[in-house]
Amino acid sequence: MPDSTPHPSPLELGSPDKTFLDSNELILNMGPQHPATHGVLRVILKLDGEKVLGVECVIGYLHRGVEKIGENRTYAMFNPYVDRMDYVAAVSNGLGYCETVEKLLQIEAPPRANYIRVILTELNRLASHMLWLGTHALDIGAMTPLFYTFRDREEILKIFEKYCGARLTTHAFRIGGCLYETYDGFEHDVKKFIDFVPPKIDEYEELLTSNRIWVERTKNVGNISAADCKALGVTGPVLRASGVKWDIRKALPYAAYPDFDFEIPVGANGDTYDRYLVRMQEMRQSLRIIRQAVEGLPEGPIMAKVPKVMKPPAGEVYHSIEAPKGELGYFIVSDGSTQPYRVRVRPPSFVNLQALDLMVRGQLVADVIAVIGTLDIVLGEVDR
Amino acid sequence: MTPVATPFFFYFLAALTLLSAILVITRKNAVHSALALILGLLAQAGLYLMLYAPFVAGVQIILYAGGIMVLFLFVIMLVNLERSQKEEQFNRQKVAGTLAAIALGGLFVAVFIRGKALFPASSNQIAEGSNTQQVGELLYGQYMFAFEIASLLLLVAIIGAVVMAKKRI
Amino acid sequence: MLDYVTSYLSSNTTPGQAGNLVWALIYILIVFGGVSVAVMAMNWLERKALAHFQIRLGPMRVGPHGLLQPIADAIKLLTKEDIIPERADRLVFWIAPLIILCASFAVYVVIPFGPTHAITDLNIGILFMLGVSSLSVLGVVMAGWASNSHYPLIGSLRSSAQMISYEVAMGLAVVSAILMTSLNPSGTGTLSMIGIVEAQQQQQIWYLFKFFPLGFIAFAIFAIAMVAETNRAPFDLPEAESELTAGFHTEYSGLRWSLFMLGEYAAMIAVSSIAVTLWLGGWLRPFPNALTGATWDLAFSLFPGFLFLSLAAVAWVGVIRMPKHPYFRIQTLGLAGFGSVLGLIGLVLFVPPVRDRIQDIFWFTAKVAFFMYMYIWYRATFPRYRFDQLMRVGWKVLLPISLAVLIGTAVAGMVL
Amino acid sequence: MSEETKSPPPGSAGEPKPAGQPWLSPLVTKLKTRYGSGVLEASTSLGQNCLVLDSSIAHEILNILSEEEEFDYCVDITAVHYPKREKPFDLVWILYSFPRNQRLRVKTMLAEQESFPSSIPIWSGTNWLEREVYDMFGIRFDGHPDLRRILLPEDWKGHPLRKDYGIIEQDQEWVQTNLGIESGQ
Repeated sequence: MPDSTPHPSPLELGSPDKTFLDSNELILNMGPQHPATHGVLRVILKLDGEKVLGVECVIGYLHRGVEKIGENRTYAMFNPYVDRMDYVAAVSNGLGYCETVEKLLQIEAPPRANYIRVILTELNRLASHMLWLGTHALDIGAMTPLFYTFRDREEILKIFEKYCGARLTTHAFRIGGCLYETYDGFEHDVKKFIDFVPPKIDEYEELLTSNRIWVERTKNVGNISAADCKALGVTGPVLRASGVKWDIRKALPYAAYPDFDFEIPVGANGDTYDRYLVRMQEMRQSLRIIRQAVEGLPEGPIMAKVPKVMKPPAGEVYHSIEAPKGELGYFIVSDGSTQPYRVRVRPPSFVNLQALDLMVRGQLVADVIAVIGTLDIVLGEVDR
Repeated sequence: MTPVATPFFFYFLAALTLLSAILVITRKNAVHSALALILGLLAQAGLYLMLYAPFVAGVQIILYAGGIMVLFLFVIMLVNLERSQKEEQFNRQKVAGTLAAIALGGLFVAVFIRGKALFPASSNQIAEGSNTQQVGELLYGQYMFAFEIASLLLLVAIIGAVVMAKKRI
Repeated sequence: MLDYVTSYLSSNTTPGQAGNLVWALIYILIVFGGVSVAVMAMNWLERKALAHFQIRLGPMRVGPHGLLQPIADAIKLLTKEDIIPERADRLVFWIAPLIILCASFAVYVVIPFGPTHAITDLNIGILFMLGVSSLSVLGVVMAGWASNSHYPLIGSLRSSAQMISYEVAMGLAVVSAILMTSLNPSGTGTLSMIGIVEAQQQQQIWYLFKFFPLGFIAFAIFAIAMVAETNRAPFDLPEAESELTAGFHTEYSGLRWSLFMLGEYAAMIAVSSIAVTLWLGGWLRPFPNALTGATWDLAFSLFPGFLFLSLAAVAWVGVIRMPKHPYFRIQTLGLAGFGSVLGLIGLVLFVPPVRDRIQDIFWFTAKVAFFMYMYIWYRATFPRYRFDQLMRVGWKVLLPISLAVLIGTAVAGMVL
Repeated sequence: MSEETKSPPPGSAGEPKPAGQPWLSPLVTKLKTRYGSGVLEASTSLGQNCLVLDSSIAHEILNILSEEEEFDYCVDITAVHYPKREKPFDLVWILYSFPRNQRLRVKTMLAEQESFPSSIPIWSGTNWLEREVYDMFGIRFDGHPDLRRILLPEDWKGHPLRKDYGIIEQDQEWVQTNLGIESGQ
């Protein structure tokens, strides 16, 4: 990529023996306990006054060895573990894992299961984006949207709870389809929800979209070009805000997505404001998908024929889905036994977080907060 | 308004001024020195008030205690304190300095004793309540030219400071 | 001695001007006590109002509708362990909150709650206020430095830069209001706080509307600058909790932290008082020109009493709506007691001597309360400015406009 | 549960042989004509294309894939450990091409202690991915500017995703010195 910025070299973090009046440099440690790092992210900032000369992320505080666990559990046993990675979008994690194993087993989930999967995944995307919006706005100082988004996210979690009994780490899907049939009134609940949400999204936008301070805080902050995005492997709304119309749901469709009509919102400048707009549009598109899915929900079985003991033939497969944060991929190597020989998770947050350094160089401390927020990372997924 | 306990307040403020002035030069920690200086300036503002010059007192607080000293503190706080603590407090000229100070003090005392006739105590009582107006009239009337010249000088100084401090303009 | 005390009542000036020490002391106690209570009330009100902006309930547990929450908070803060960081400069760490507290409370010496309801009336009143309130920058800088930690240091650098910058625009806006006082029949202006309000009375116009829109612009500049001056949202960068945890008072806890809070809220009330005095006619009742005559005067003087009665009615409605369950008995009794006290105050306010003496204070407080509500509203609505944007607004927007307004006011004063 | 309890993997080299068909495409032909036997295998299984390359030319081919074949997005880098094999590590790149909308898996085999040139000059986003591979498997990347552990503490001993690292194994010493507790394992 000749037109992309070369990745900046790592910081030389010596202890500053001079005061910053002499050297103009100040090392500021942000986290792992800090209100705006969205978990246990530690960011070491090298500052010139308030200007950022470079950042270094220290991660791994939440490392649980998910991949190692995967090698030591059967395929079905590992399924609940993936929910614990991106815990605000647990349904997406589960979908990705189940589809990957299904691919390995060469089975396909029945259409009804696929529709239910799409409904729940898109609801989860909404929940994830709402959480992102609330915390991002709070980071920039707007307190109120947080409570509005939590109010509306609650409705989604209620649907999850009614469907599978859990609100956050749902474990909603099983390899081969869904374990649970929809409860009575599921369609009614979902329809009610998709009628209820659009005015609420308008409400968030009213508070933020044309708010002068919001615009000033987000426009031209944390810019990243499309070329840089591709070179760094940044995906999801961040990539789309840079103007690349790429969404795995369209590019390499999975589940029941080919059946639905929706658009991929893209931005132009790749700044924080565009990412905000893209995610807001994505929320509306998700509602569109949910409406189509719930109206066209087919009858039929919800579980494919899956062997009692899952022994996929030896081989390997990579499959990825469009998680709310970007491309969530699973690479599974099977040796023909009941346990995967190797499970690799390609976490979107981990790869996206890498772009932080590039995005904040030359900007101010306050922008670091805005950019961490706009990258929408979940440390459970970064560290796994 | 009848003044209350005037001698007490005068001696109190005067002592405070002197004490803080001494603290300014004896503290090793530069920040403490600056704080002592602020205390001294505030005490001085109190003295101005006692002289029925509230405007001068107010300006003293706003400009010196509030404005200039904050900038002072700013600079001092960013200087490496550990190094300055290790440095010697007084250099070799301290004997000469003390002598000069004593001489100056002697001069003041001599003037005070000998020249009592020159400075009659509280001879001109300024009408209370119009002090600010009088200051204004003097500044913008009689001393207009000098006042404007001084402002011009300050303006030049500000521009000069900006030019010198900024790396690129 | 008794004569000394009673002689003041007929003097019709502030105790400071009358030189009456006893009454001055009483006034000081009343004002400082009142401000402290107002700060506590503001604390409760802010949490409550902010909660309702954000579809929450806010404090509900301590007392009916959390009315006793500030007291519980105060007890918690007073009994909390007092931590001084190991490598902090203990002396400076100690003094910093005191300076902020003193600076924001000293301002109240000259605030006129009524023509005679001020501790004293200084010849340089407004200058004194600006001067003393600017001293709180010192406290901020000292707190940040003494903590010997990066976040407080950056926070204090930010906030002192911010306070100094906005003082300039604020001062110029104030000057343009003072310029208007010189249009009095007497021909000379005044810096005295009481004098400024009286000038508005004589000119029969609040300076907000004088030379419209000049007065209004100056007021708007002041209203923006005062939010920045008190480090409140959307200019709360020094305390930007998402970046600098708590800014200059990150390392403070317990009592000393509560002194910072007390100072901050007292300063908010103080600057609002300046705005009210300079532009909103201080203690003057609304519509002094449109609704004149003895009947209207009487009607407006009854207003405070009615307000308190209606507040009492709200409290009593709450009592009636309380669930009839033994668990809620204490809550219900508390609310009923509160309502009764409010009602009693309302009734007392109808007594003619009280009514005449209190209505100035009432209108002044009501106007200040409006500003305090605006503070809460800003906090609920606006995101936070970034530091460079904040400086840009201060120096490149507010300062030129306020200069232009100042010149405009001078020209208008000469021509009109 | 360590690898002893696992059923022995089929295949003589200890590698599960994927049941894939040969993958025929202009790209493979081009690479095969240019590098001959360096392209060990080009297969497609479960609808996914895979290239197995010799480690000596793999870096060069990655370069070609990026520059000439428009694989402009390196999705992931990971490794698989086959302890019984002669060259025990599979280094896997998952590539994607935006213009072609095509995914490609590139594999190469590395011996113990063998290092591999870093792909950062090709895709700058591989920085952390390579660090993670180093952290988990101990595979070194030449020319990586900052090859440190990323998820585990810097002075941790062992590479946990190797098959000889048991699921409950821990760096007891590290836990004791840094956390001050006996590890509960």
